[in-house]
Order: sequence, then structure tokens, then C-alpha cells
Amino acid sequence: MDNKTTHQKAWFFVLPVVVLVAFNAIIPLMTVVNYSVQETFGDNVFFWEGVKWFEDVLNSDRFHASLLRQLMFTGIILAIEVPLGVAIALTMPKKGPWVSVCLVFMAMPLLIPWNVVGAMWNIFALPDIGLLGHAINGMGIEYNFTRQPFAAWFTTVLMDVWHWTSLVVLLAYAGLRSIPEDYYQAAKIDGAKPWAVFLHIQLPKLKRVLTIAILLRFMDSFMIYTEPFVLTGGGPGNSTTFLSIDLVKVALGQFDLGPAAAMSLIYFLIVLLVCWVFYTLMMKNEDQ
Amino acid sequence: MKKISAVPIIYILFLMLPIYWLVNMSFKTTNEILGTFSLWPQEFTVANYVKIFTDPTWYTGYFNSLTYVGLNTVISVTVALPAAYAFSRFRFLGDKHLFFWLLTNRMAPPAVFALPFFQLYSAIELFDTPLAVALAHCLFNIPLAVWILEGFMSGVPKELDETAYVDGYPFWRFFIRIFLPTIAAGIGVACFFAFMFSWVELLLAKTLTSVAAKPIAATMTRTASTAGYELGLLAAAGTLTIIPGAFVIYFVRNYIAKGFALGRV
Amino acid sequence: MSKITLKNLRHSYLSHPQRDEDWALKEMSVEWSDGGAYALLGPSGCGKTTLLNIISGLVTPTQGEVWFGDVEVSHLPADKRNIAQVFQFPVVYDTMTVFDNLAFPLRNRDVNETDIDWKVREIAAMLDLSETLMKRASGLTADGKQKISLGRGLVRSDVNAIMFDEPLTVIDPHLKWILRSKLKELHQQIGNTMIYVTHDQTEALTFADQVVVMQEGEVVQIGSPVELFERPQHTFVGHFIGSPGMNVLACELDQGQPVYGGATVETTGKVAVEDPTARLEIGIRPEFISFADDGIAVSVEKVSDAGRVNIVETRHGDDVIKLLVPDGGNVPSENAFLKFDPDHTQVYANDWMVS
Amino acid sequence: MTLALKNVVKRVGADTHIHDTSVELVTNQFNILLGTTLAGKTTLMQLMAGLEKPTSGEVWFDGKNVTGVPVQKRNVSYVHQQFINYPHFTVFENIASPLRVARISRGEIEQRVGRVAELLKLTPMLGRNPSELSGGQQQRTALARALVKDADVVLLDEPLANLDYKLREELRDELPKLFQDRECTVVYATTEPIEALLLGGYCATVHEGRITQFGETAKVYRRPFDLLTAQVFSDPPINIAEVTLSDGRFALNDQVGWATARANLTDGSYRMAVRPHFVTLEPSSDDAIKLEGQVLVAELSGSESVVHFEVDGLSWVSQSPGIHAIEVGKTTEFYLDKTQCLYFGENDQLMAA
Repeated sequence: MDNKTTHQKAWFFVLPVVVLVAFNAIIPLMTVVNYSVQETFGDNVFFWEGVKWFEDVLNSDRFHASLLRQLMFTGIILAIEVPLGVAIALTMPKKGPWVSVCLVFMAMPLLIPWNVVGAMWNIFALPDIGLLGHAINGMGIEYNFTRQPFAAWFTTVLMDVWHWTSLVVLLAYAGLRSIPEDYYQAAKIDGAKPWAVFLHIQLPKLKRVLTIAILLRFMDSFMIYTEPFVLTGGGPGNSTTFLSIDLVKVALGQFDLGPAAAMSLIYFLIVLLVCWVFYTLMMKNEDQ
Repeated sequence: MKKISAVPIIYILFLMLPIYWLVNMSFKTTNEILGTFSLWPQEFTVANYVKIFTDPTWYTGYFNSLTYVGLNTVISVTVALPAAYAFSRFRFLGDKHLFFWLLTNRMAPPAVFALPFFQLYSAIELFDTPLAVALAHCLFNIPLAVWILEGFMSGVPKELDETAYVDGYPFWRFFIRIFLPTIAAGIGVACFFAFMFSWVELLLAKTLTSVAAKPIAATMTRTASTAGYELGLLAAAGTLTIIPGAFVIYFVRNYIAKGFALGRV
Repeated sequence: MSKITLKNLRHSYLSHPQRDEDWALKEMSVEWSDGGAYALLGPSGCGKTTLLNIISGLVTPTQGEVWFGDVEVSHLPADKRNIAQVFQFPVVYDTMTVFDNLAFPLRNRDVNETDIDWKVREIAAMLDLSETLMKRASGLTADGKQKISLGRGLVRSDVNAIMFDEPLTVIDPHLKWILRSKLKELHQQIGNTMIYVTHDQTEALTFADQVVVMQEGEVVQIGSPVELFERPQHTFVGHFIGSPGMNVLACELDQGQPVYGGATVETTGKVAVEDPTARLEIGIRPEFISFADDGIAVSVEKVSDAGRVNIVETRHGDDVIKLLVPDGGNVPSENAFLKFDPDHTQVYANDWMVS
Repeated sequence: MTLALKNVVKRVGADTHIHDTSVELVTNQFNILLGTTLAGKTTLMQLMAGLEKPTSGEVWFDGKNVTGVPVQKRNVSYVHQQFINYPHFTVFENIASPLRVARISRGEIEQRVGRVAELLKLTPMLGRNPSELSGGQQQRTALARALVKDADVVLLDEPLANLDYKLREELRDELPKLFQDRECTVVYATTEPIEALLLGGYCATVHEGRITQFGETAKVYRRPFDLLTAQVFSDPPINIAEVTLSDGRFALNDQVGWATARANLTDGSYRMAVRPHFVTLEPSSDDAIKLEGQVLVAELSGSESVVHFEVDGLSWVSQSPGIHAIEVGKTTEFYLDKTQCLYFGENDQLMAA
């Protein structure tokens, strides 16, 4: 039974939140919408352009390329971070002093400013003076992420794995801890093998947290800007120019407000759409 | 002590390597960094740190960052508290839609909003103040705080509220004296996440500041581009930005797992 | 299936138990026959769950041995002991259907599918689960889920014993008795050894042939429901079983006969107590006291109407004595005297029955 | 303090939780609300406390309409089924909290808390936190908080339901004594008929959002107006059978019947209800009616045996004192005390007892 009481005065409680968020969300969003349908040549003079910018962006090879790169990047990091995070969470101690130690160390990358993460990996991966670059080159593999697109991708992905896998670990760990001990005992008594325990007990109970983990990682990796920008500047060439980097280049670099705004909206809608689909699937699953 | 599996240890080592390298660099002289490859500083120096602590362009950046992060944390959590209470306790017109709308703001790419934000905060003459950044970060931190707090509050039985009203507590007195201490862990977790996301975000922080309120992280990028490769200095500044985060994690370490357990991030 | 023997069992959760209280389970030896229905009954913290976990292998006893038939299993892990357990909160595999849940233990043991199908359907029929076999287990109500937990034990033919750990905790009050009697019925049909842990007297007495009453880590009596009611071996049993519980009144002993309130209380047979400093008490259940024309003089303090009976609270000196008077029976307002039924009056020395 | 509900209705969305209900509780007595879970007992108590507002109708305290008065101003106390205490306050502060809100002087608070703590055997625990207490002690703390403020109305919502049965027995014994010298109207919700009986006072039977009867507890139990009330007020469930009356004889079936002297009943069919403890293993008198039935289930509680059995497809429940070893499946004799049957006529109204 839903034991909430109906109380319209509750709106007063949420009013400050609504005002603050709306101020930050709606006004800028309106600005973007406004730009996206107009053309300007400076001096605050605008001309109505309709959906021209949207058509341009949707038909531009440049947008397609960065969207494709973005999708690839997000796909790769999800494919690595989620299974890796779950695997690490499964091997973490369940109690004792090690738990705190693990949690504190693992959470550290999450609290480093994103440009510092980029700078750190830049220094770490530099072919001559970086530990990683030095080590790879020392093994006889030629590696220079500022020149080789593949090396740049490799470094960017590795950096993201380093940066964000812990989030999946922490979520999965918390999910695992919420499984009552009885389930493990019952499985033992039923003679279940470790794989069956994972498949029939742990994974189903992790479903909810993993959905959240995937959703978050999808959103954040789709919006990624600072780390790759500081690390590679989007290069070499355009090889690591993801959507956000491209957008900022268009908007601030070239000051093409109209196309940038149209691109922003398309971008935002893609994120919203994917999240909405995900959210609905999640809710549907929970109802069952 | 119980035995610990090798996997987490290897993983932690992997996490610590780049950090170590950064710290390592920060204690080296520029000559050593550019001249030789060494696993630890050959000529140990704290000159980089001395520079940061004596040069106002560096340390004010540090203060600026802490100021807007602190401000944002306080604002986000303070306004989120009553809202989360409303969502956890009451049914009201449009509650579910409102909740979902709040969450969609967590999905807005900051890059999308960078320019309009610049214009908006210039228009209200808050540009280049810590308050501007603090308010802008509310965009994603308030929804987050509401989400986390709502989870914790729903775990407190409604009967506790009723008992307090029966005892004669007026609403606000109950809320502050009884309810907030009861969900202290949740407030801690919400503060942690608000702090975290405000501290790590740079795109908006950089866009909304120029000189007076420039965050430390922005100082770094500008140093890197204007003053050539002062890697040691950069590494020292980077190292210093890790410390507040490490500090905060240490304080909330026992709540992290619980905060995540609610599935509210 | 086999007999269960516990030899000189003792357990402490501390690494170096010193004092008496350090033992979660005090020394005990007991033998349970194959196919019996047993209950471990006691208040929370009495050690009954520790004992259950020792038998199922989730806890290794500090001292003593556990035997299943003629095999010592004290150091075998839970999965090697061939026991089944139903936990307080139902454990079902959410992703599977009811059928797959019931088949799970058999599939893990590589039983062929035809046998599995046959066995699962047989057990499902017994548990009234046939209708729901193809449904998702997660959609069932608490009692349905608890039946699945039980069913996973019943499908196996190699089970030495089935253990129940407070299995009715999450069941709706008005459905409890249905499941309670279902368990009893299943025991009679299947004939497995079953061990049932509970703090509820009705569950224990209804289910078990033999009830083990525990208090503070100690077994105070093992007996049939009738024995526990009529001849409690320990004052705790008298207090814990029955509502209201047994009256326990300090007494003296004169030539093997208890003396209470200056008068000799009749009992069957003489009482011999070796320890002269022992604390002596008589115990008599409210059911076995009646008003009489003479006997122990009391004042009537309170009469509570319990529908079927009246619970009368009387006072003799500092002692409160409760008795039951049938509905409509006469309760004197003045000059009341009590008579104890000699057949059901016991004498206790330091809480243990001596008569 | 008199407390009355006048035509109170409570609807939530499309569901009606309380149908038009009017009742005036008996001042300074135990008023028991008896009914199954979700019957509406809690909603009634919340309406009385002012924690919920009625959809329509009024709540009156001492001749004053208090319908719109918030709970803080009603001078009531409330104990929930769950053990609710302020987790970061000590037991002392928990008990003292209503007095602190009322700005009572420090000395008086200490004195009053001390007295109530003594009464509820909490004195040694005053310095502890609720989480360090056992369930029984936590509920005692909640009770102490309810007592300390001298409320006019004390609402106890199944306060013993979450306790082990021995603790429940102990606290149930103490409860009436706690309120003996207090001038307050107690409302006590319970699902257990035996608890209602032992607490005495007055009783309202609640079924699906309606009060079916209100009166002295013992009277409601012995003379239920209708079958529903009899069913609510019976555990184990009351036995119900169709009987026909003709020529001064009630007939249960072809074989079993008994003569009756009741002249006021017309011939026809009735529903007969008889409590399980009047269907026993031993005959209570010589003219008890013998029923031969097959035992379905035998349940033993601490001091009585409850046997479910079947006669000609009709299920019966018998309740006998003492613990008896009863074999399931066996045909056994049971004895019905015909003098204790209740007869219900049209609309299940009581016709004769």
C-alpha cells in the first residue's frame, strides 16, 4: 500500500529546487533553442532560419564522424568497465579492515578534477618521460599517443577505465553486500557451483544497480569533454574528437552559434532518448 | 586479518600508478623531468610546492575552487532536503513528472550549456564570481542530492514523523531536531557527491570565470599553455587537487557503500 | 536419511571462552531418531539458532561431535552434509520459474531430466504448487515462496534432515496455521527427519513429536508436548510453555513433603533433596488449581475474562498465584482457599524438578 | 475526555478506507478496536489523533469540534506497532521529549521521567540509546513517552504485536495497571480477540472500514449483534452451520438435532454459530451433542489443543483445555455444548443466544 498522503502544500518544499534548477536549465535551453533556429552575423541581429541548422548538422559528415566516434568510445568503455567492475567487486573482501582500505583507494580517481586526470595521463603516457609511454616503448612497441591515432584511442580508453571503473565497482559491491547471507547458504545446500551462484543469485540481484551503473556510464561517457581534450586535444587529427569536443570547437572556436545550438539540441535529445528508453525498460522490468 | 584476493590489490596498484607518477614528477626539477627518465626524484625538490604556496595566481585559484565547491555543496544539499522530504512523504500534483524532469538535468551535457551559461551569468552580473559557478553546478548537483536524500528518507518510517507531531513538535522543529540527525548518513553521502561533482567539473567552472574567481584547475591549463612546459609545477598543482578529495573520501568511507547501495548516484 | 547424534557439543563465539556466559551453547548430548519431527524452542538468544547452524554445518562447534548415522560430520562443510534448510526469509531464485527452482538442486546433482520432471511434479502436488509451476517464482506470495524453499529440500532423495529456521516469520498471521499444519502433514507423508527452530510455543508443540526447550545456551528439557505441559523438568519450561505460565512458589521441605504457607502440599511421592542450601520451589500450572473450602488462604486480586476461561489472580502473602476458572465458574469474593492438584504439583530445587 | 467520531468517512483516491462511522468512546476507559490487519483500525486511530483528516465528518473532543485542529494541539499520545524512538536520543531524552517541547521546567521533567521510567522498569536504561535495547525495552520506552505527557487520549496501535509472546503476555498484564490511576481515554487496536478480552473495557469490532458493534467487551463477545461481529471476535474461527427449526427442534442434519425451549423463534432455517471452546473432546455436560468427525489438523498451543475436524463435508474447530496427543486422520468424538449456540436469522442478525 502506498502510504504517502496527498498534500499539495508539498509544492512549497520543492519550490526552491524547482526555481534553482529551472533557472539553470530552462533559460539556457531556451537560449539554445533560440539560436538553433536563427542566423546571426554579430551585433545581436538575428534572422529566422527555421530548421536549416538541424538539416545541416544532421547531413554533415563531420557530425556523423564525431557521433560515430562517440558511439564507439562509449561502446568500448561500457564493454570493458562493466564486466571488469563486477569482477573486481566479486573479489573484494566482504568485511574487515580491508573493506575501508579498498573503498578509499578505489574512490580516489573519482575525486580528481577531470582536467587533472587528463594532465596526469598526459604526463603518465608521454613516450619519453611518462612511465606508461616509456614502458611500452621499452618493450619494443612504438607508441606515441600524440602522433598515432590508435595509441591515442588506447590511451583515452585506458584513462577512462582507470577513471571510472571504480564507480561500477562501488555500485556492484554495494549491490552484492545487500544480498542476504541466506541466499548463499541456500545455494550451497542446493549444491550450486560458483558459476550458478553468480548467474542465479548475484547477477539477478545486481540487475538494478548495474542498470544504474550502465546508465551513468553511458551518460557521462557520452558527455565526456575535459579529459580527452586535455590529453589529446581531440587529435591526432580529429581521431579523438568526440561530440562534446566537436561542439565546443564549433561554438566557441568558430563561433557558429546556429549550427552549434542545433547540434547541442540533437546531442541532448540523443542522450535523453537513450536514457528514457533505458529508464522505461528498467521500470518495466521492476514491475514484473 | 583475513586474506585478501589478489585482484583488488592489482587493481588498486593500477589506480595508484598514474597518481604516483604525478607525485613523483612534482618533486622533480624541470631539468630532471625533461632530461632523464627516473622512477623517483634524483634531486628531490619542493620548489614547485613553494612556488604554488607563494604565488597568488596559484593559491587564490585553490581558494576559489574550494569556495565555489563549498558554496555549491551547501546550496545543493540545503534546498534538496525539504524537496526530498516532500518526494518521500507526500503525493502532490505532478510529483512523478517533476522528479523525472529533475533527473533529466543530470543528463544535460555541460558542453551544450557552456555558452548560454556564459551569457546568462554575464547578464545577471555574476560572471567571474564563485557564486556563479556554485549556482551553475546546481544544475546537476541538486537533482543528484534530491535523489540520494529521497532514498535515505524513504528508509525512515513515516511513524517517526507522526510520533514527533504527537509529542507536539511543530514541523520545522521536528525536521531539524529529529529528522535531520536521523538521516545524518544520507546528508553525508549527499554532501560527498555534491562536493565530488562540483570539484571535478571544469568546463562550466572555466567558462564562468576569467580572473577573479579562476579555479585552480583552470589555472593549471592556462599555465600549461602559456608558460610552456612547466611540468613539475603542473604536477604539484595536480597533486594538491587530489588532497581535498582524498580527505573527503576518508571521512565518508563508511557511508560510501551504503550511499551506493541505495542505487542513488 | 539417518539418525542424528550430538555428542558433548559445546560452542562459543569467543576464541578463549572463560566464564559460563561465554558459551553460546552449553554442553549437551542428544540423539534424534531417523524420521522424527523435532523442535528447538526458546526465547531469542537462547542458542537455538547456534545449535541449528552446528547441525547444518554453517558453524563448527568449539567442542564435541555431530554424527549423521554412523558418519561423523563435525568438520564437513554444509554442502557435504546433505541437509536441506528453510530460512526465516524465503530464498527463491527470482529469475527461474517455480519448476526450475524445484529442479535446481537436482540439476546441480546431474539427475536426468525425466526423473527431475517426475520428482518435481510429485513434490509440487504435495505442496499445492502444481498450478504455478510455470510461473516466475518472484511473483509468488510469501507463503508460496516459503513452500518453494521447502520444496527444494523435499525433491532430493539424499537428504539427511530438513531444518526450518523460524519459517513462518514473514507469513500473514491468518495463513500461519495453514502452513503450520501443512508442514506436519508433509512430515507424516515423507518421513524425513525434520528440525524446526522457533520461539513460538504453538508452532513447536504442533509440529514436533519431541521439543527441545532451550534457555541461555542450555537444554532444559527434551520431551513430548504432553510431557512439557504436564511435567516441566525446569521452572523455565513451566514458565515459557503455557499462557499464563506455571506458578512458581518458594517452599520448604518437611520429611520429603513440600510445605507452603504453613501447610503441607500434597504431591505424588516423596521428594529428596541432597543439597540443604538448594532453593526450593513448588510449581503448579494455573490449570491445576481450583477454589476449595479450605487449603491455602488467598485474596482474589483480579479476574480477567479470557472468554473460554477466567484468569484469576490471587495473592497469598507476597506471592501472586494465578488460576483458571471455567467460563461461568464461581469465584469467591471473600474467604477464598486454593487447592492444588497433587498429580500436577512438582517440586523444584534450584529450578530443576526433584519430585 | 470524551472522544466522538461523527459520520466520519475517509477516502484515499478511489478507495474508501473508512465508511460512514459514528461512535462515542467511553471516557477514561480502555476502548479496544478489534479487527484483522487492514480492517481500518489504524486509519481510525489516525483520524482520532489528527494525523489524518477525514474526507467528511467530524471529530469531537469534550464537546468541541477538533476536526481541523492539528495533532500538536490535541494533547494525544500514540504508540505504533513498530518500535519507534528517536534514534539519536537517549532513553531519558526520548521519554522527556514531549515535555521539552511543552517547555516544562527541568526539575519537573526529571521527576516525571523518573516516575514513568520506574513504572515501566526502564530506570537502569535511561542513559542508553534505543538501538542498545531489546525489542521489549524499546516498546516500553515508546509507552513511557506516551504516558509521561498526561495526554487526554492515548492511542495504542497494536503495541504488542511485534513482541515475542511471553513478553507480550507480561506487558499485556502490566498495561491496565499503568492506566489505573490516570484520567485518560485509551484506544487500543489489536488483531487478537484474546487480547481484547483480557484488557476488558469496551470494544469496537472493525471489519472492512466499518465498526460492526461497540459496547462492553465481554458483552460484544457474548452477545454479538450479528454474525460478522461474532466472526471478527473469535480465534480460532467460530464454527458456523446451517440449522433448521421445526417443532421446537433444531436439526443440523438428519441424525443430529436438539430440542429448544425458545418460543420466540419461528420455524425456518437459521445460521448457528458456536465458539470452538464449546466443541470439546470431553463432554461438558450430560446432554452435550456428540459429533463424530475425522481429524484434519491438530494444533497445540501452550495450554490448549485446537483440533480441526470434518463432519459430512463441514469443517469444525474444537478447542479443549490441556495438551492432548491427537492423531490426524482418525475419527474422533467431539461434544458440542448446545446451550452455548448463537442463532442468526435474516441478514445474519442475532435472534437467540
